[in-house]
Amino acid sequence: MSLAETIQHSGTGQEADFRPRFLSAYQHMLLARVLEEKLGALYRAGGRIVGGVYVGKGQEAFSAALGVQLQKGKDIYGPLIRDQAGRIAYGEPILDAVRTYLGALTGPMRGRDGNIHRGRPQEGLMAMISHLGSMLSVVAGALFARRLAGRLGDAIGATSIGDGGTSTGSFHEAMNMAAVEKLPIIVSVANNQFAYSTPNNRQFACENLVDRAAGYGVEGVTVDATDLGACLEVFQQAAKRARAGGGPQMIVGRLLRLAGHGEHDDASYIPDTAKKGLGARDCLAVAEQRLLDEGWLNAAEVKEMYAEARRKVDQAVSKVSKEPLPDPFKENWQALSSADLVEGQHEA
Amino acid sequence: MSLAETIQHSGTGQEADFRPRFLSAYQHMLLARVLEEKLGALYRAGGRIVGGVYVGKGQEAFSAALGVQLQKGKDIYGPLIRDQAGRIAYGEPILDAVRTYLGALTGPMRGRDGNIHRGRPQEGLMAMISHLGSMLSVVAGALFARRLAGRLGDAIGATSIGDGGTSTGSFHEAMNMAAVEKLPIIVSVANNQFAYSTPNNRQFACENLVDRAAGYGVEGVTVDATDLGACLEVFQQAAKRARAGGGPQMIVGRLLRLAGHGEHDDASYIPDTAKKGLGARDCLAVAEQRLLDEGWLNAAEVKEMYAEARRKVDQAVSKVSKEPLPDPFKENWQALSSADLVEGQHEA
Amino acid sequence: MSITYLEAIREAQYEALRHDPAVFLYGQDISTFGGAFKATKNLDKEFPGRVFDAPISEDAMVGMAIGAAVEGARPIVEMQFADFSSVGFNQIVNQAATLYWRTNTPCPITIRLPSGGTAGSGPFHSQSMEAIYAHYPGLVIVTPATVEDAYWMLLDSVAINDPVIYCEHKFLYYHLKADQIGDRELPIGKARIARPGRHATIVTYSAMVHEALRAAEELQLDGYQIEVVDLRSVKPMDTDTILASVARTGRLLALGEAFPWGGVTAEIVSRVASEAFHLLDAPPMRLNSKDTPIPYHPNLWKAHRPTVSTIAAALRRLLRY
Amino acid sequence: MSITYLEAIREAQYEALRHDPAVFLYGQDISTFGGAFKATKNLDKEFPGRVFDAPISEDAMVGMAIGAAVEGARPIVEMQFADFSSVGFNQIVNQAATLYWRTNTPCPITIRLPSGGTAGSGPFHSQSMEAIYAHYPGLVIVTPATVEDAYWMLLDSVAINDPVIYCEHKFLYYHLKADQIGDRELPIGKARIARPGRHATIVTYSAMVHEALRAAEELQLDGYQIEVVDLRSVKPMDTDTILASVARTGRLLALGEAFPWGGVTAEIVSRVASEAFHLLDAPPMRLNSKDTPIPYHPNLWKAHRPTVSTIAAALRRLLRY
Ligand SMILES: Cc1ncc(C[n+]2csc(CCOP(=O)(O)OP(=O)(O)O)c2C)c(N)n1
Ligand SMILES: Cc1ncc(C[n+]2csc(CCOP(=O)(O)OP(=O)(O)O)c2C)c(N)n1
Ligand SMILES: [Mg+2]
Ligand SMILES: [Mg+2]
Repeated sequence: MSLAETIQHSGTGQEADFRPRFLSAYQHMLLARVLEEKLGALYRAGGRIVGGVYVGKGQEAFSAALGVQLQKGKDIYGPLIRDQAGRIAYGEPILDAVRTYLGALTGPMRGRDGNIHRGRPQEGLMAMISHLGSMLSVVAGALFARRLAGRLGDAIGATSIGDGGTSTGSFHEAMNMAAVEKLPIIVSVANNQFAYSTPNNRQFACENLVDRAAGYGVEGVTVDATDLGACLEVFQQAAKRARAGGGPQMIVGRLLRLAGHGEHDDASYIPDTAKKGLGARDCLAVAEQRLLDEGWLNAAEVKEMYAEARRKVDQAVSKVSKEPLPDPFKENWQALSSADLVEGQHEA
Repeated sequence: MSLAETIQHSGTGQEADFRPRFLSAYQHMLLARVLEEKLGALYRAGGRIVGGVYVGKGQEAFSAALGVQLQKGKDIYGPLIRDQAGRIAYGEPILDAVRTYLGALTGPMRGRDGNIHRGRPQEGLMAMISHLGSMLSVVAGALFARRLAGRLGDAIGATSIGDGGTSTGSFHEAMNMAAVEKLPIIVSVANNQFAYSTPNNRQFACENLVDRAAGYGVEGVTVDATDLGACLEVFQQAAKRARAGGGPQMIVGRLLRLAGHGEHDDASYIPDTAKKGLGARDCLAVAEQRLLDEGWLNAAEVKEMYAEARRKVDQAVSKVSKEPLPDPFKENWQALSSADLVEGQHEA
Repeated sequence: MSITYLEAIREAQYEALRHDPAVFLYGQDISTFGGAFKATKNLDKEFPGRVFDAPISEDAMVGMAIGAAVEGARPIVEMQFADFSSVGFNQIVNQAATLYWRTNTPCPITIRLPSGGTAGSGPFHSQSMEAIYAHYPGLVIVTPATVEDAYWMLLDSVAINDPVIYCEHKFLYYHLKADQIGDRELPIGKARIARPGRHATIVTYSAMVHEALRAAEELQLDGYQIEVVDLRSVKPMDTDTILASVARTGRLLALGEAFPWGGVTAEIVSRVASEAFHLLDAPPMRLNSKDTPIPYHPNLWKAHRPTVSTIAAALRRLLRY
Repeated sequence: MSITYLEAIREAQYEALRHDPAVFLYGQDISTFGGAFKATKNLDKEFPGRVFDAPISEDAMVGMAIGAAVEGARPIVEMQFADFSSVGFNQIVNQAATLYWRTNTPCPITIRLPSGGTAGSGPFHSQSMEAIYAHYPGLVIVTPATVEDAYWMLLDSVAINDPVIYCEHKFLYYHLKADQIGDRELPIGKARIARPGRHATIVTYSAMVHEALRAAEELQLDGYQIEVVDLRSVKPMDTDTILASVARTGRLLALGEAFPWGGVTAEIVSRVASEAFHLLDAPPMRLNSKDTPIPYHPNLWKAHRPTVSTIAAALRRLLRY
């Protein structure tokens, strides 16, 4: 098996479909950014959003580049904290995000769970639990079952983890298991230099997290996650290898978290050195610049895209604002799907 | 940091102290082998030993070579399933083994725990719990505390794991933590090709478990674990590096388990190919041959060593056989050291 | 011809695999080797490609079973010992148990826990974890005490569209036998009157059912008729059957092998005290193991868990009242 | 000047670090950042080299603390949320809890669990795990309900030579205040009469103590005097104080925020029913959360846990009896 190689240069654009993929990924990134800015504003305004807001600012390129490789209804996706762009690229309607953040009864989580803890497992979109590292084995199991049933075809799975999440035993066990079973899965590792406030040097001691790929016996690639072109190329190749039976693909992205851990966090602990580093480039601005340089879009068109995204987001928010919230008296308080096995409560 | 290198050739014997180290290690191996054969016999005879017997046959060289690097009263050791030889080399009296296997009240575990689940933590010898992978963080924590208290000096810690144990999340978390803290610890990974009945190809997908060292950012070395000379050299160098502040040292030994998982297991699942492979050499026979070839011992001396070992073992067993067993009515049924916080039982 | 408790578990897995292509088995050493206790013996040959050896990764084992269930599979996961499910704990209580309630996605997985004490097994190969799992919403916890229940309740567990923790008692594996497996008698959720009586009720489950029956025999010599209720599943717990029995006898001893703080016996006693206070002619009693880890040496182990004699003594106290 | 429950936890850690060089802190984001809730704010500056950021490795965090304790250290481990201790579970219940009994080696570690529900926190940032840990031999489980207890019981926990699970309730962090920390009043293991009464006893702990007190206020308007017992530690549980209270009132409501199956309320009710049956003038009652994961949206969350009104309603049923 080939050892970890590094691709730093941007997508060449050789492939015929590079431009349209770049454009659509850019649109997903942009919509994610606008949506999360709105959610942040609602959070700061107070009242409407209870609990936290966790945004993927700076991570949109890495996330979207994976998302565009996945085909909803065919591939399985287990997004994590900072994957709003990937979710949109995969095909999750932004209404799912808004409804879950606002706790609307109409959303996939029906107010039972919130914010990033959402999904539609039966449609291939896993709903993360909070415990980091624990989604990888679930995505792997879904692929395993399909292969067993003979209906995997060339479908793949994908999931994300952060630099901090790689320290969990759960992630290790699942990565090793996926490798043993040679499952077609892309594992994107976003090294945004911090786990909440904890810097890399308190999280791991290897030079590059991609050094772990060889230890699992899987392909490993590093990419500049602020460069959409590079991300598109890396994930496209990884998807190709996975669909062709190449087994798990570990993609490590280098970037910086451009927001607080959550909107409650001013991230004052991030040193200027990190903010001035290469990873600190805003992937959205970088992608925008390239669009203009390549002449794929002009300033007016970009401006219109923002306006369009804002319209979509505002529509979604105002629509959801009118939707019903959960009502404890109408709620079906049953944790089991087998109604006959549900216990009454023994209070008297 | 240097990547994983491989040392296959046998110890050169250049070092002045090589011969005495080889000799003492050999004696530890031999005593371990004789002791475990006796324990196996007692088990098969029935009655005396309740529960299982787990032997290190084939692993004595790898285990003893680590043990002789450790200084009791100074270094910390967390042995595992197949470390009888290492325990003896470290300085655990064989009485501790016999008393624990027979459940004698006089042993370190006082009949409360048995067989390989023994130790004297306050003297630097950790008592393994069964859950694989969970001792590494404990040994690491002991070193961490000593360093914090400014009394670590050039002491080191050491612990063992098997090929199967490397799949546990617990092992991964502890390995990563030890690397982040750059603790002076030797982690010996005995790849004896099987985890109970499970072969390597169902356990991991990398070519060599030492490939994981780079992913943790630690030194990694592979050694032919059937070759005592090579093991002595590798562990001596690892101990030197660890004492000198080189951080965790991962040593992967290649061998074959020459016994059942436990004495209850005929290991019929081990294929002939494995039994004919290089790893299947009996490290004790190989060491013996070398002793004779080098003229360090003659056949008569070897014979006498066996006789001596048998005397020691028989003495220990007959001594322990006369010792008291635990008595439930005299037992102090308290799980807390704080007697004032122990609850009565609420049965009426 | 007779069949043991352990063989019944194997047979049930055979039937589950035969009847439903969605079923597969995942666990350490369960394929060629047939499992540490041989509960899956030959199943890999009888059902090629449906019985898989897992790495020593309990967290990933459970996680993968959950993902498989989302895709319509009905995996049976074997933990080599119940005690080791402690490292698969998070996936069980936070991923499997919450999946349906959070996402409306059924999670039909069965996790087999070889449970309970046997002589010489020590602190980490003897545990009974039913109370730990029963505390969490979203799980069904079954504790078969008979060969028939071992068989039928495992088949029922696989058929249930929710995560089931199947606690099989190692102490019963080999020496508990039945002539053959009769028809299914009760569904999961219903308790069984293992022995009818008039003077006192023992409510218990799993291996302790048999100790309770022996103690009942012993008290019969003194002219007492002790009713023994076998819970069969501790969650859901069949409160109605418990209350009906206490209504007959007026006296309750809740018996379990697990640790004394909390657990099944506390749930039994508090339900009866809350819901059938006036049916009690004497204070309800509990009998559990001692509040220490489970000892290795048989001398200690025998005294750590309830025995026929300690149960009989408790019954006498209860009857003397 | 006043001090919050959260500040008291910080102050206690300050004192522990100041008084005993063997104490150190280990947890995620607790150093420079001062912790997700700021419970260790500035302690890294006040005690350089004694407050460490941990990787996201709860199992290794606990294991390292155990090893450190073997070497004479007295570590305090902060779990970022109690819910995440599920992945450190094995080291807590099988390594820390068994160390003394197996090897005669004390294990003085304190594990801080930010526990309990707050609006909008959802299924994985709201859990109360005291019953899970209390089931295992070898652990002490404390559940402070007041600012003073938050302070003194944390200092006491660090001083105890056994593993202590310190359950601090996030709901009390900011808005529970005291003018200052008075003297230590009770040792761990003793319950406190939070409010004296004559007509019924509520036995509870942690944040529910305050809901119980409000419900007691409400019933005072109807002329009922409700006694509220704050357990302070759920293991050991101060049965004597509970029984003495029930002896005064003859009526018991066991109240807890955790899941309904098993848990602290079952242990309370079954101890009282077993040991003080004839002191009860009415069937003992329990009130817990609902048997589902803890919901995210406040509308659901408020109805999932016991509230002043559901507690008051339960008391009225109890008194009407
Ligand atoms: C097992 C576990 N421990 C602790 C936490 C609390 N927590 C939530 S996010 C986070 C930091 C994650 O950092 P990283 O994995 O790098 O992802 P990022 O936030 O940088 O995207 C922590 C510690 C958790 N969710 N799960
Ligand atoms: C977490 C955990 N799961 C399962 C077991 C049961 N078990 C005991 S030893 C063993 C095999 C260990 O294989 P390996 O690590 O290769 O060590 P070896 O026996 O070959 O020396 C297993 C599965 C365990 N002890 N711990
Ligand atoms: Mg990060
Ligand atoms: Mg092995």
